Amino acid sequence: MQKAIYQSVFNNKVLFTFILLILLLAPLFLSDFRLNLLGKFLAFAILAIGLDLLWGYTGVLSLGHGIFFGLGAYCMAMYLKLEATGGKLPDFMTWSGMQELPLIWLPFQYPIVAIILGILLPAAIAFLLGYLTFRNRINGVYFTILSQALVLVVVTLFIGQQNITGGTSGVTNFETFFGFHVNSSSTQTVIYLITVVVLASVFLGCRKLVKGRLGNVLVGVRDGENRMRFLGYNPSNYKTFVYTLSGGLAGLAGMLFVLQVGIISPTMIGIIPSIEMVLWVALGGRGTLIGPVIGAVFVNAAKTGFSESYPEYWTYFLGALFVIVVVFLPKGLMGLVEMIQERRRKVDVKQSGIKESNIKESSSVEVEKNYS
Amino acid sequence: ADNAANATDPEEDETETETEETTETEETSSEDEDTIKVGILHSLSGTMAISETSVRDSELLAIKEINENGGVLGKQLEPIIEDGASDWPTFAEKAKKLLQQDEVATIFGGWTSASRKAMLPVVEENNGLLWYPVQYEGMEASPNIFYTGAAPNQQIVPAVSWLLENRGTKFFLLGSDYVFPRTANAAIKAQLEAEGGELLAEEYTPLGHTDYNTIIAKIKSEQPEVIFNTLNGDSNVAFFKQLSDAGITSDDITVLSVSVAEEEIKGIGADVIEGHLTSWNYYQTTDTPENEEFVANYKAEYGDDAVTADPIEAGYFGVYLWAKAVEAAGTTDVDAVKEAAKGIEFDAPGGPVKIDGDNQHVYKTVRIGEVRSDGQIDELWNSGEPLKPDPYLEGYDWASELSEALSQ
Amino acid sequence: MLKLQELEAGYDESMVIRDIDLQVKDNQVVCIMGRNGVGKTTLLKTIMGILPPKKGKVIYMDTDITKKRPSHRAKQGIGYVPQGREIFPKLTVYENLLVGLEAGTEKKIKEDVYTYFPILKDFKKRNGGDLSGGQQQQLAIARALVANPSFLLLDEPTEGIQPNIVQEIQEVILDIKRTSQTSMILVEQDLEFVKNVADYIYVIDHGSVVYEKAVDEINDDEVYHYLSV
Amino acid sequence: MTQIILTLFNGLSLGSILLLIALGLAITFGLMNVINMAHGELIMIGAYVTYVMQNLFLNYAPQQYFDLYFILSIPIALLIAAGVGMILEFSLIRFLYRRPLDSLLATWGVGLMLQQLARSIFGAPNVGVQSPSFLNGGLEVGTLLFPYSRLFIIGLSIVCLVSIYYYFYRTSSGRRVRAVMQNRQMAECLGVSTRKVDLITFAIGSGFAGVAGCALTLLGAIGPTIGTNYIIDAFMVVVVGGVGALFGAVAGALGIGFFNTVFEYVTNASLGKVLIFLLIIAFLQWRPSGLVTSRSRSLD
Amino acid sequence: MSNSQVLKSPTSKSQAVLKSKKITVDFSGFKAINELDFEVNRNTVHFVIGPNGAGKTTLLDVICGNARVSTGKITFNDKHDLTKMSENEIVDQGISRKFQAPSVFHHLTVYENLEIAMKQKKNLFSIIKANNNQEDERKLEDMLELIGLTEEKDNLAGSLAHGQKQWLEIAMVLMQEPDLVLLDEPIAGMSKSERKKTGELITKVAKERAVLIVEHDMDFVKDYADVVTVMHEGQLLFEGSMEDVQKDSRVREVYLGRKVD
Ligand SMILES: Nc1ncnc2c1ncn2[C@@H]1O[C@H](COP(=O)(O)OP(=O)(O)OP(=O)(O)O)[C@@H](O)[C@H]1O
Ligand SMILES: Nc1ncnc2c1ncn2[C@@H]1O[C@H](COP(=O)(O)OP(=O)(O)OP(=O)(O)O)[C@@H](O)[C@H]1O
Ligand SMILES: NC(N)=O
Ligand SMILES: [Mg+2]
Ligand SMILES: [Mg+2]
Repeated sequence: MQKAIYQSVFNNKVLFTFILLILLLAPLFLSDFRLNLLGKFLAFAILAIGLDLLWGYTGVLSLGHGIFFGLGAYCMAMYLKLEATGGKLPDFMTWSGMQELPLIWLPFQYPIVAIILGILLPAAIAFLLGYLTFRNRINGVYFTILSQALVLVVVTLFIGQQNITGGTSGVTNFETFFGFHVNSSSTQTVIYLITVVVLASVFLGCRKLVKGRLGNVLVGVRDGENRMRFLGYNPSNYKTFVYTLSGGLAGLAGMLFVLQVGIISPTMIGIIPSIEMVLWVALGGRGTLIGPVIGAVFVNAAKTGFSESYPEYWTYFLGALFVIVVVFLPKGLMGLVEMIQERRRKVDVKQSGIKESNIKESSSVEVEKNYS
Repeated sequence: ADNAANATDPEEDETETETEETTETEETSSEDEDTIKVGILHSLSGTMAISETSVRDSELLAIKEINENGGVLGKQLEPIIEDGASDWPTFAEKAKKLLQQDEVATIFGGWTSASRKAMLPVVEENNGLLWYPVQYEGMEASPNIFYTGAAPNQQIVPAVSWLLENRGTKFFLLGSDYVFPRTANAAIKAQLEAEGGELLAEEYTPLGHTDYNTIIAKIKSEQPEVIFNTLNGDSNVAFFKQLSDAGITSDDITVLSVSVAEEEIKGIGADVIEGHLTSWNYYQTTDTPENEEFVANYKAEYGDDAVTADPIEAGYFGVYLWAKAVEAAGTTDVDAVKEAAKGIEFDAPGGPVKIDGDNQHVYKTVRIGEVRSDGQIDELWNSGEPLKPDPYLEGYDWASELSEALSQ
Repeated sequence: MLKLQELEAGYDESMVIRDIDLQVKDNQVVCIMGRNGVGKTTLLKTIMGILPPKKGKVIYMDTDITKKRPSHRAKQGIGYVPQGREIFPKLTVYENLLVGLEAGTEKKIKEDVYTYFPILKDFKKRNGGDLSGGQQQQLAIARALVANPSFLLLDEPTEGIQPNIVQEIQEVILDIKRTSQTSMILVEQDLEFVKNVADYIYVIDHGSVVYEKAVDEINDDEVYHYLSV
Repeated sequence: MTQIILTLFNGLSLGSILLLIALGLAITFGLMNVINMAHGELIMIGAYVTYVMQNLFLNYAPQQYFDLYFILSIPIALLIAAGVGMILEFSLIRFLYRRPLDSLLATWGVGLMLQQLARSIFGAPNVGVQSPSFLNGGLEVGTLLFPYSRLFIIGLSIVCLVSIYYYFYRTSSGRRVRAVMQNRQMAECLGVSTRKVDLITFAIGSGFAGVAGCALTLLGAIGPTIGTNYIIDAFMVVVVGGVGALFGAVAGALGIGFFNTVFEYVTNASLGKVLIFLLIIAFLQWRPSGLVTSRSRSLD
Repeated sequence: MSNSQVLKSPTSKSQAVLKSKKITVDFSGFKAINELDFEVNRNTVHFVIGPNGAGKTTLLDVICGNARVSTGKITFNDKHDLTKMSENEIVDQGISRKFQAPSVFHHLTVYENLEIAMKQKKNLFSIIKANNNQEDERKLEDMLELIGLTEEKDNLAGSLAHGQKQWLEIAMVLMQEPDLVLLDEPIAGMSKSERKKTGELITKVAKERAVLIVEHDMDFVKDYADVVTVMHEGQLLFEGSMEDVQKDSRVREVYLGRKVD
């Protein structure tokens, strides 16, 4: 309908291709360091897409995505570490008095296994937790807080089992990836490009998913879980599925993160980063898929920028950003775009003389009713 | 009309962020002839800020003093401050930024071993320099790091021996759950066995743990003579307050801490830790002319309430050691500076220090002290001379198994 | 008692009430009729102050209350029985009634409400949310009555109530009008009911008044004409 | 035997601390449905107030009155935290009543800023507060020693609990609060000034965070991040107890406190935390919406 | 309960699609439904009336799984015991309910609302693959036509007027092609003409299935009821045709009052 006018501008393949092209060409005009940062942000963006599926579309807010991210990251880190030590015991194990490689490290000698587990493991944990909670209709705030407690527990475990996990320090000091020197500029460029491609595929895949009937069912679950039951759906299955999927995506993001940052530690999977992840989605605009991508890049760029320019004051900026976005941009940056479009559209509508009563839009309706 | 997904792609915004990225890149440092950039990388936010901000302060003080005295190689030092935010990957990122983007001559930074381990591959990769100012667990000697805090043989090992001799043989090991306490305790256990001590129990609590009731109950039932305390940060406050509440004083059990210095005592409250012991290389009360001046300058800069402490001192003299090495090398080139740094000496506030060319640690004097009611620490014993750093504890038979395993 | 002047109101961009002029005299029951969705509830919300009007004035007892908050209006004696009951689900029936007292000067709950709706006395201690639909509706009416309002807004008060109690409610309305000199605006679908209690009726369509007359002069067919498309 | 009594006491003691922290949350979160992540920073404010009071007494009051500082700190911490709560409510929370998950994010941002503010004002390092002398030592019963500070906190949490209960369930002002929380618009239409109620309720919840902060100075570190150490546990207490149920919070606090102590005693502090979480998950399998649930018919 | 003979009209020979046996619903001591025996037959419009709080809504609740019985059994099509099933399983059996407050999905279009309601495999994997065939599209278009929302099909349901939402919701119930439709006060707040339209729709729908309606509007009941059950205090007070109901003195006393005749 009315949207058609703007679809040609905002929602077309040309633009998507254009952005993709810029990202693919970025290595030509960014310094190694900045490219590396951008790559990290794009890895975050993958996680943000998964989180948006869960929160924006399904109405489930997880404050525990750090651990899925972390699981993926640790899987990759374990492989990298074993590559670096040539299969020998990593240093932190020796300090902790280990004699030989613990069993759970063994599969990670093989990169393919590590990559597969990096997605499957977080997905499996998400599935388990999702199954146990959603099945019992533990919803809204309860789930959110549980997911947060889960972070606390997993982090405590990771720190406590330092003979296996490297404890607080995490795992770092890598050498090679598939035989290539992991920190060299060319390897990093390739990893960056892989990240871009993965992000694009994840985006397109998720988009296809939500454009189909599944997307509508998820919105239904979000806005009226009970109502969906009486339409014959079992909402807990859908929630568990999306939770699992987004857990897997978070793991994928974690792997790409480690490859580019060269370290994973519990600080990266704890409560604070988990909350920040949600902010990416909120700031970009939830329920839009593209918004969270923008949000992840924007928030992290802002964080980096602020903290480089104002190391003493950047937390003020970050805090203020949270507040401002939530209060003034409840629909995030995408909401802003929508508003601008709407305004332009209204002008057009007036010009083309469509009856105004036809364009009462969703904005007037209470969205949040079932969010909690 | 697929309003279901609201999928209007404003990829416009992404391009905006994109441009921001690029412009930032363009600001890349151009070699400035008049100054030498040095990086300062500590946690200014998050849980570690309680400790690290003071180290940053002392490093800035040293830089200021050096600049006032004409700088290094005739150039002024320009500190570039970054926040590690108590997050190790951030330490890695910021270290990379300082080295690649700002092209600093060296970095002074870190506190926790985790932050050091995060920066290590970055400084090695980029052939940078890092001056790390905190006592730690040893078992490391990176060619790109200078360790100005104590190695275990300059703090922990002598403390254990001293305790065995003076306070009793029954030990209770209490630490925060991370690499420093765990590794330190592994060494202590070996040492106790070798020197006739008795290990009653070994307990770890998560960083930030606040309730020590249960631990204290365990202490009461174990009845140790000595508690060797490797707790870090906030936990020390909770532990000492609750220990005192439980009616246990230094007369009953001696607690010796290796991560509690004057600054931490301010937060703990001297009344509850009075009489307990610490092991360090420096106290604010250390009686040297250099220290008198240092304390005075530090207070002049940061207020009369400010106290100095071992890591603060180590951060401070680290800057001087680097400056001397640069002067000696005549350049800030990393390899040249490293070469020149071998054997360099400096009269630090805590006594003379000297860089050990073998492992880039520092010769330091060990001092065991007792906390006074005003929160200052009285020295009970010192090693008499600066001890050679021995990060792998190679000089101790009982540690052979440990160090063998570590040298692979 | 109450005067609406050129009132316009709506939600965000959609205008629901357009240019309504309306008047309620002292001790008069005015009834508003109209098909679904024409804006009856919206009009009452605007009078109560829940919805800020975009234009026009609400004048109550000769003062302009257009900008006043709902709580202020309640304290001025306007009582409201909303469509959809709006019971406090986790307060007991008794507590629900006590909250009703907030607007008035009474300190205690009058016995008459229990006489009107005996079920409320039986279920005094039960949570409001556990009542059946009709019981909640009765509670909502009682809650508005305890404060002795001088002006009552009733939005489909008989919806979901069993027939014999609907008759009761007719009596109650007439009773209140008689004994407490209360004026009322009543939204109602049932013309019979309206004819029994109202003095004057307005029919609304597309947010505007399309028909108004004193009840004793109305012609059923005319009304039905406006009520069906 | 003594070991059992000691463990029980320690459990009770930990439980009372959790309760004291969770009480404020039970109001702002349980009752008002605002997920206030800055609650921890309100606790921090209470703690710093105590610190400032101590310093004022040290510098300006005669030595013999020094201990009074702590007694005075409690009401003052309550008032100041309540004041900050009011500012917070007025400037931010009131826009977010319908969006609990958004309130979480925004208040998290506020928390970040308050932490940094504390760093700017008091410096990043921890500050020390000396316990009043009458709370030093403990009550000796046979071989057992019950520290006065712990007993004091148990007492304080009971006092707070009772006053909160009385206020919300026995006064008309409390009833107004509950009405507003259940249906803001309707309460307004019945003559309740909801803005005032919101403001006051949030202030009360915040005030009790201040009291908790004051009490925490007896036990642990006072620094910018003091709140973050406790906040998750406090939320768990409210969740286990059942959102919106005061007595649930009591049961939740004591339960978590007790089991935590036992688990920690038989294993260690890290594993204890893990076990507690598993227990909570298991518990919620059995009671999905907390200990005390007030079922209400849900017509979609 | 002895009246149960009266209701069986000769056309629908004891084809009970739904049978409840001695069901009791207990709300912490209060029995909202008390040992109720109750049947609904195929192809009937079956009304349940009774005083406020009689347990009518609760009855619908237990049938569709929104509330649980403490004792008793409800069988559907003589096979399954509904009291053991989850809500969505009950829907799968062929029972759909319209709730009192219209609850359509505001953020989906009218068309999408119908689409997710449509009879189809509602498990995760079928939904991921779901695609409309021509048959489906025809059904959707027909339904839009029937409720008169063809024009609005691409508008968000949130922008519909109250009445239109009600209609949409009824349509969603019908899209599930259930054997038994449950309606709770479907015409509440509707004007006379709209009531008529709804009544006609219900009659049409009942040709292929049973419809169970709770309602207080006696005129409406009179016009469209095949069978009327009167409940009182959780039990069956009377069952029969509307005429019989109106004649019954107990019903008049507890429910209808003096006027209705
Ligand atoms: N919160 C809202 N946001 C947007 N539009 C609304 C809202 N509430 C009602 N509307 C719209 O306003 C119009 C008038 O609604 P209103 O509830 O006033 O009608 P009504 O005359 O009371 O109808 P009914 O007889 O069904 O109660 C309808 O088109 C409805 O869709
Ligand atoms: N959760 C509950 N707790 C306690 N009592 C309840 C609960 N739910 C319902 N009741 C009681 O059960 C009885 C039956 O309620 P129900 O809603 O079935 O009545 P109804 O016949 O639909 O009445 P109405 O015509 O008013 O809608 C009522 O007295 C109600 O108060
Ligand atoms: N090196 C330390 N104390 O972590
Ligand atoms: Mg209405
Ligand atoms: Mg009902």
